[in-house]
Amino acid sequence: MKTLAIKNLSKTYFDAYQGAHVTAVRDVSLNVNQGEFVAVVGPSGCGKTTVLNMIAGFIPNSGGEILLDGRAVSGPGPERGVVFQSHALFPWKTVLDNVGFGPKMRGKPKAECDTIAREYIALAGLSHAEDRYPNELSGGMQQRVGVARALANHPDILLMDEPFASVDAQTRMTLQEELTRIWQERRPTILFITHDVPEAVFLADRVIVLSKGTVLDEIVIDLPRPRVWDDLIEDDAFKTLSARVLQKVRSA
Amino acid sequence: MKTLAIKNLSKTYFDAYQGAHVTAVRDVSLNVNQGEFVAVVGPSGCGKTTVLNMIAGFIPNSGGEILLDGRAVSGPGPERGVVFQSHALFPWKTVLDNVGFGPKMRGKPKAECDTIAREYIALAGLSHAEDRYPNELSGGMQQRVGVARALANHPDILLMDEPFASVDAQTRMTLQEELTRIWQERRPTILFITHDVPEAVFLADRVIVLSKGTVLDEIVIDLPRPRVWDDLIEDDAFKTLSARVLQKVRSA
Amino acid sequence: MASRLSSTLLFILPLAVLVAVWAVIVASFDVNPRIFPSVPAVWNAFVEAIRDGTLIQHVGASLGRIAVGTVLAILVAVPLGIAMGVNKIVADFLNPPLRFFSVLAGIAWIPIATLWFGYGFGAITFVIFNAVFFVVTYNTLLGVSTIPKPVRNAAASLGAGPWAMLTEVLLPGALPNIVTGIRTGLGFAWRGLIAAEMIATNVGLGYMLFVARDFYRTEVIVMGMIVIGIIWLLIDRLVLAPLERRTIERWGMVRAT
Amino acid sequence: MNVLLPIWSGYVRLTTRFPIVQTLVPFIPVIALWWIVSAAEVFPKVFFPGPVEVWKSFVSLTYKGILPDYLEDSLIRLAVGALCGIALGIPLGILIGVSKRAHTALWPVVLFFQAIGDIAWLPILLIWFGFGLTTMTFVIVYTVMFPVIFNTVLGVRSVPLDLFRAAQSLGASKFAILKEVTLPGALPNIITGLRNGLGFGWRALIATEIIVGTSGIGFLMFDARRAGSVVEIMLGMIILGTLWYIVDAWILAPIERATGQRWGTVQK
Amino acid sequence: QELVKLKAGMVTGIDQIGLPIALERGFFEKHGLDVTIARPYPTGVDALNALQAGESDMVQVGVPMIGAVLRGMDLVALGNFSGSATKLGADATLALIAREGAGINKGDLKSLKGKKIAASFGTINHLYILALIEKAGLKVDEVTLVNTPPPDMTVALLAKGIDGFVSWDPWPIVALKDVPGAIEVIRGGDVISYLGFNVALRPWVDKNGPTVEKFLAAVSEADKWMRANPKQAAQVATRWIPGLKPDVAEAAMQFNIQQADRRLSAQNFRALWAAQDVLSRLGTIKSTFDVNKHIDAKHIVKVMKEKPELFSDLPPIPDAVAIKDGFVFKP
Ligand SMILES: Nc1ncnc2c1ncn2[C@@H]1O[C@H](COP(=O)(O)OP(=O)(O)OP(=O)(O)O)[C@@H](O)[C@H]1O
Ligand SMILES: Nc1ncnc2c1ncn2[C@@H]1O[C@H](COP(=O)(O)OP(=O)(O)OP(=O)(O)O)[C@@H](O)[C@H]1O
Ligand SMILES: [Mg+2]
Ligand SMILES: [Mg+2]
Repeated sequence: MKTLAIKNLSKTYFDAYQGAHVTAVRDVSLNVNQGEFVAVVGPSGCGKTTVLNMIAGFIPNSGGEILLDGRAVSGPGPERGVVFQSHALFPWKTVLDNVGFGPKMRGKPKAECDTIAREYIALAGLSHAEDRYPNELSGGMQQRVGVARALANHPDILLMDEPFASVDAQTRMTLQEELTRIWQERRPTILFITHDVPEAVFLADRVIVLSKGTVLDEIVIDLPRPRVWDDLIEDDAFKTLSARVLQKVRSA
Repeated sequence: MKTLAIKNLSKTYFDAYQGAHVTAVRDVSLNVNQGEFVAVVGPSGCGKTTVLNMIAGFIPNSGGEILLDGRAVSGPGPERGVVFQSHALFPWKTVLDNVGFGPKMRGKPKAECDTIAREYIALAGLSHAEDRYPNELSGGMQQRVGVARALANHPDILLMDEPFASVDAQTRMTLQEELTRIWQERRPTILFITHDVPEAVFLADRVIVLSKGTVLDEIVIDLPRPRVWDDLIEDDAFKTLSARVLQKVRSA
Repeated sequence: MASRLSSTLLFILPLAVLVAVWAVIVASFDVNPRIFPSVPAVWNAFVEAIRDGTLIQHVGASLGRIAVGTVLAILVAVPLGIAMGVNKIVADFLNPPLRFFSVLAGIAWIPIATLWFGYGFGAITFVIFNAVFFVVTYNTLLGVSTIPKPVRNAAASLGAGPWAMLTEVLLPGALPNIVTGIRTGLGFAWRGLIAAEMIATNVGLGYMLFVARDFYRTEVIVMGMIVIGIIWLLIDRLVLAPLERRTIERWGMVRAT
Repeated sequence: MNVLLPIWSGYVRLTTRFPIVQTLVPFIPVIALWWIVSAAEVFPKVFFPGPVEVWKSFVSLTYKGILPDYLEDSLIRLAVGALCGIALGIPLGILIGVSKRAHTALWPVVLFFQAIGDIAWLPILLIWFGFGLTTMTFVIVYTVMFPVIFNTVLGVRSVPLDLFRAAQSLGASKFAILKEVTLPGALPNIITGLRNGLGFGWRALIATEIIVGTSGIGFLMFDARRAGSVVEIMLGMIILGTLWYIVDAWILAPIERATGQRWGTVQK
Repeated sequence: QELVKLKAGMVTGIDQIGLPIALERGFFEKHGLDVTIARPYPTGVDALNALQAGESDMVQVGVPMIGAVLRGMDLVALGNFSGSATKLGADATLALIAREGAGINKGDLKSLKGKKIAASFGTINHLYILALIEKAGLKVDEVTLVNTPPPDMTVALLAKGIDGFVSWDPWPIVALKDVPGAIEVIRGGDVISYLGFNVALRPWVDKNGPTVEKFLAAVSEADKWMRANPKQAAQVATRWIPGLKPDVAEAAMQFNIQQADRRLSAQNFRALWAAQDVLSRLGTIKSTFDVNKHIDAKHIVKVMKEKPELFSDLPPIPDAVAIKDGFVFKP
C-alpha cells in the first residue's frame, strides 16, 4: 500500500523537428493517501494522461517530483498497475494470456495464472471470448481486457486512464460497482481518469479537476459507502456534487 | 443525399486457425431515410461496429443486403464518411493534412483544402495543434481530428462510431451541438453509434437498440429541434426518453 | 550544430576504435602483409591512388553502376511489393516465381544476362538489380501488410482513388520497411558490384580489387574495402538516416534511436 | 472480361482444392518463354540451352549420383551457416534496437561491414581459415546476418511503446519483456529478414563453393562454367530455386501465417 | 616399397593435364609416390592460397607466382608444365579471336587499333595481348583492354560486348566452334614465353628433395605419354574438366603437346624475368625479384641426367641455354 505525493510536477514535450516546446503539464501538486480513490477530470488535452504516464514512470518529468512512500519514482514497476487509454493489449496473446500476464510475471505456475485470469475475465464479462486474440474483439471488449489485466495483477496503486470510455452504459455500471467492491476489499490506491462526471463522483473520495496542466480545483466526495447506482441515481447529494464538478469542468 | 436500407443483414467471422465461427451480426433490418439522424446503442460486443463496417463497405456481409438508394453496397466510397472507433488517423500527416485529406481527394487546390480543414479543426477546438502529428496528440484530440476529417469531406452519409467517447463533458456538448447544427444545415444522413444514452437521445431522430446482433427495439425521439443542452438538461420529456432508452439497453 | 558534431563524432568513434585495434594487432604480432596489411601501408596505397587519380575513376565508375542498378530495382520493386501487398491475386501469382528467383546469385546469371542485356554495362546493371530487387520487394510487401486496415479504410472512404491510395497511404505507411529494404539491398548491391566488375571492365572498385588480388596487393584490397565501406556509410548517413528521421521517426511510426 | 471471369473463378476453385496448382501455374509462362526462346535459337543452343537439355543433364547427373551428393554437401553448409547467422543476427538486432548504447557502438560498424562483400573477404579468409567448412560458414554467416539485423532492428523499433510500458508495469523482467513483447512484436520483420538473409545466404554459398568447394551445387555450376557449359549452370539455378521455394513455402510462410497474420499485426 | 605421400594441386586447364595423367596411368606409383590431387582450383591465385594454407604441397601456376613472391611468399619453381626449354617464344596454346564484323582481319594485328579486346588481367593472356600490340607497332592505349574471366569470353563475343579476346585453350577453340563467324586472328606467334611452373614453398622443398625428383620424373613421363597419345590424353582431360567436349579437347591437345616440356633452361628463367619486366613497366607491380632465387633447376636437371629417356622425343636444349653447374641467369 502506498501514498503518492506529487509536487510542482511539470512536463514539456520537445519537438526536435520543429524545435517547438509543448507544455503539457505546467504545475501539478497532489497528494493521494494510501487506499484513497481519486478521480481526475478535465478537458481533453489538459495533461491527464501525461501526469499518469509520469507517475507510472513511463516518461521522465521536466520539473517537480513524484514521491511514492517518500521515494522518487524512477521507471515503471509492478506495484503500479496501469490501464491504458489506448488499451495496449499484446496482439500476440489471447485474452486469457493477456490477463494472465501479470501473475505469470510473478512466477506463478500456468494453471494458477489461468485461474486468476479467468476470474477477472468473468468479472469483465468476457468469459466467452477468452481464447480470442485482441484483433478479434470489439473496442469495448478490448478495453475491458485492459482493465482485467491491470486488476489481475493486484497492484498497490492503480492508474486508470478512461478505462470505461468505450463500454456501454449497463456494462459500465457493473464494472464501476465491481471496481468499488474490489477497492473496498483490497484497498489499493486508485487514480482514475475519466470524462464522465457522474462516474467520477460515484467512484471517488475526491475529484481533481485539471485544466491546462494545473490543478484547478479539488472536490471532496463525502457520499457514504458502499455506493450503489440504484440508490444514488436519484440521490440529491449525488446530483449536487455532480453538478458542482460538471460546472468546474465546464469552466476549465 | 441517400437513403439506406438494410435487410436481414448478418455477419459471421471465421477464425481459420481455430476453425471457429463467431456470429457478430445475426439479423439486422433497418431503414434510414435521407437526412435522418439515427443513433445506435447496445451492449459492448453486440455488433454495432460490424454493422457500420459493412455499411461502409469495409467488410463483406455474410447474408442479407445493404442498399444505398436502392443499389447494393460494394466497397467504400466518399459519399459515406466514417469516424472510426480506433481513430485511424494517418500517422504521416499533420492534423491539417489529415483533415484536409478529403477535399484534397476531390481535387481541390491546396489552399482551399487548408481553408476547409482549418474551419473544421477550429470547430473541433484544435486550431493550436494543426501542425502536430497524431502521435503528439492526446487521445481525445485524436478522436476530434477523426471527427473533423469526416465532416470536412461533406459526405452524404455519416457513419460515426463512438466519435465522442474520449472527449470531456464540456467539449462533448459543444461537439454535439455543432454536429446538430451542421446536420440541420446540410442534412446528411447520419448513423451514430454511442454508449452515452443522453447523447443518443439528444442527437437522434430515432434510437436503435441493438442486442446480440439483432435489433431489439427502436425508440423515436420526437423532441423539438433545434435542441440545446441548456434547455434539455432539465426537460422532462428528455429525461423520460433517456430513461426509456437506458432501460432498454440495460435489458439488452 | 554542436549536437550534430558530437553525434558525428559518436558515430565515428566505434570505427576509430576498430582502426586502433587493427593497428595494434598488426604491429604487435608482426603480421605478414600478405595476410593482412598494416595501417600505414593501406594509408599509403590510398594516398597514392588519390594522387594518380585512379581511385576517383574507380569510385566514379562504380557509383554510376550502383546508382543505375539500384534506382531501376527500386522503381520496379516498390510498385511490385505494393501490388502484392494490396492484391491477393497478384501476390499469389507472383510469390512462387519471386521466391524461386530470389536465391539465384548475380554471378550465376552473368552468362545468361550477358546474352540478354549485352556484355559490360547491361550485365553489370542486371547483377546489381538482382541484388537489390528482392529485398526491396519483400520489405515493401511487409510494409504494406502492416498498415492497419482502418487506416486504409479511412482513406478509401474519404475518396482516395488508387493513385492517391498509393502515394498518400501505402507509400508512407510502408516507408519504414522500404527504407530498411533499401538499406539491406544497397549493401548487397555493393557486393554484387564487386562480383560483376570482374567482367568486361577496366575501371571500377571491383576491378581494382580484382587486379590487386592477382598480385597479392592486400593493402589495395583493404583500402578498397574501406573506401566502399565509407562511401556506403556516407550514403546511409546523408540520405537514408535523414530520410528516416524526417519521416517515420517524425511521424512516431518507429522510435527514434 | 466476361469470358475470363468463369475461367478465373474456375482457377480459384482449383487452387483452393489443390494448392500445388497455385504454385505451379505461375511458372508455366516462364518455362514456356524459356522453351520458345531456346527452341527458336534466338541465341545459339550452347549459350542458351532449353528445358530438354537441362532435364537431360539432370537425369544423367542424378544417375551418376553426383547431384545427390553435391546437394547434401551444399545443404549442410547452408544449414550450418544460416543457423549461426540467425543465432548471431537476431540477438544483435534486438540489442541494437533496444539499447541506445549498443546502437551507438555497433550501428556504424554494422553498416560499414555490410557493404564489404563476402567475395572481398574470401582471399583473406582463405589464408586465415584455410579451404574448408570454416571459411564457407564464415561467408554465409556474414551474408545472412545483415538483413536479419536490419529487419530485426526495425521490428523492435516499431513495437508500440505502450506495449513495453504495459509489460513493465505488470512486473515483467528485462528478459520477460524480451521474450513476451520484443520478440513477438518484431517477428513479422524478423521473418522478412530471414527471408532476405537466407536468400542471400544461398547466393553466398554458391560464390564460395566456386573457390572453396570440391563439391556442392555452386561447385557444379562453376566447374561446368569453366568448361563453357551453360546447361549445368541452368540446372544448378533450377535446383537452388526449387529448394529455396520449399524452405520458404514450408517453413517461413507457415510461421508468418501462424503469427503476424493470426494476430492481425500483418494483413493477409 | 613404401610410397611417399604427396598432395598436389592443379588449376582447371587443359595445359595442366599432365598431373592427372600421371595419376591415372600410374606413373606416380611407378616412381614411388602416393599422390592425391587436392582439387582443381579456379585460378592460380587460389592455388597459391591453398599452398599457403597447407592444403597442397605442390601446385602448378604461372604469372600469379610473381605477385606472391613479391608479397613475401617464398616460392620455388621446380619444373615447367607448359612452355619451352629450347626456344624463347612459346605460346601455341594462346590465340586471339575476333568476332565477325568487328573490323579485325585474320593475321592483321594492325587492325586491332581502336578495338575492345578482352583479356584476363594478371595472367599470361594479358602478357600475350601486350606483346601482340607491341608486335603490331601500336601503343598500349590505342587498344581498349577489358578484364574478363576466360569462361565469359565466348558469350561476350557473341553478345558483341567485345570485339575480340585473347585466351588460352580451350576458349579460342570453343569460340571458333560456338560463336558464328568468329575468326582466329592469330594463334601463338612466339611473341612471349609461356609461364607454367611446378611450385612449392621453399621450406618444404628443402626437406623433400628426393620426393620432388620422383614427382618431376613421374609428370615428365606423363608428358611424354601425352605427346605420344594426344587423343587418349584428350579423353583424360574430359574426365578432369567437366563439360569439356571431346572434340574441343582433342583440338586443344594438338596445341598443348607442342608446349608440354617439363625441363628447365635459361629460357624459362628469361621468361619469368621478361614477364616481370613487362608488368613493372606497366606499373602493375612496383618491384621485381631475382629469378635465380625462385627457380631451383637442380632437381629437374638431375632427373634429366638420370632418366634421359623421359625427354628423348623433345628437341635437345641448345648448349647456350642449358643449365650447368654455377649457372646464374643474367638478363
Ligand atoms: N475480426 C474479427 N474476428 C472475429 N470476431 C470478431 C472480429 N471483429 C469483431 N468480432 C466479434 O464480433 C462481435 C461484435 O463486434 P463489434 O466490434 O461489432 O462490437 P461493437 O458492438 O462495436 O462493440 P463495442 O461497443 O465494444 O465497440 C464481438 O463479439 C467481437 O468479438
Ligand atoms: N508525444 C507528445 N509530443 C508532443 N506533445 C504531446 C505528446 N503527447 C501529448 N502531447 C500534448 O500534451 C498535451 C496533454 O496531452 P495528454 O495526453 O496528457 O492529454 P489528456 O489530458 O490525457 O487528454 P485526453 O483527455 O484527450 O486524453 C496535449 O496538448 C498534447 O497535444
Ligand atoms: Mg488522455
Ligand atoms: Mg465498436
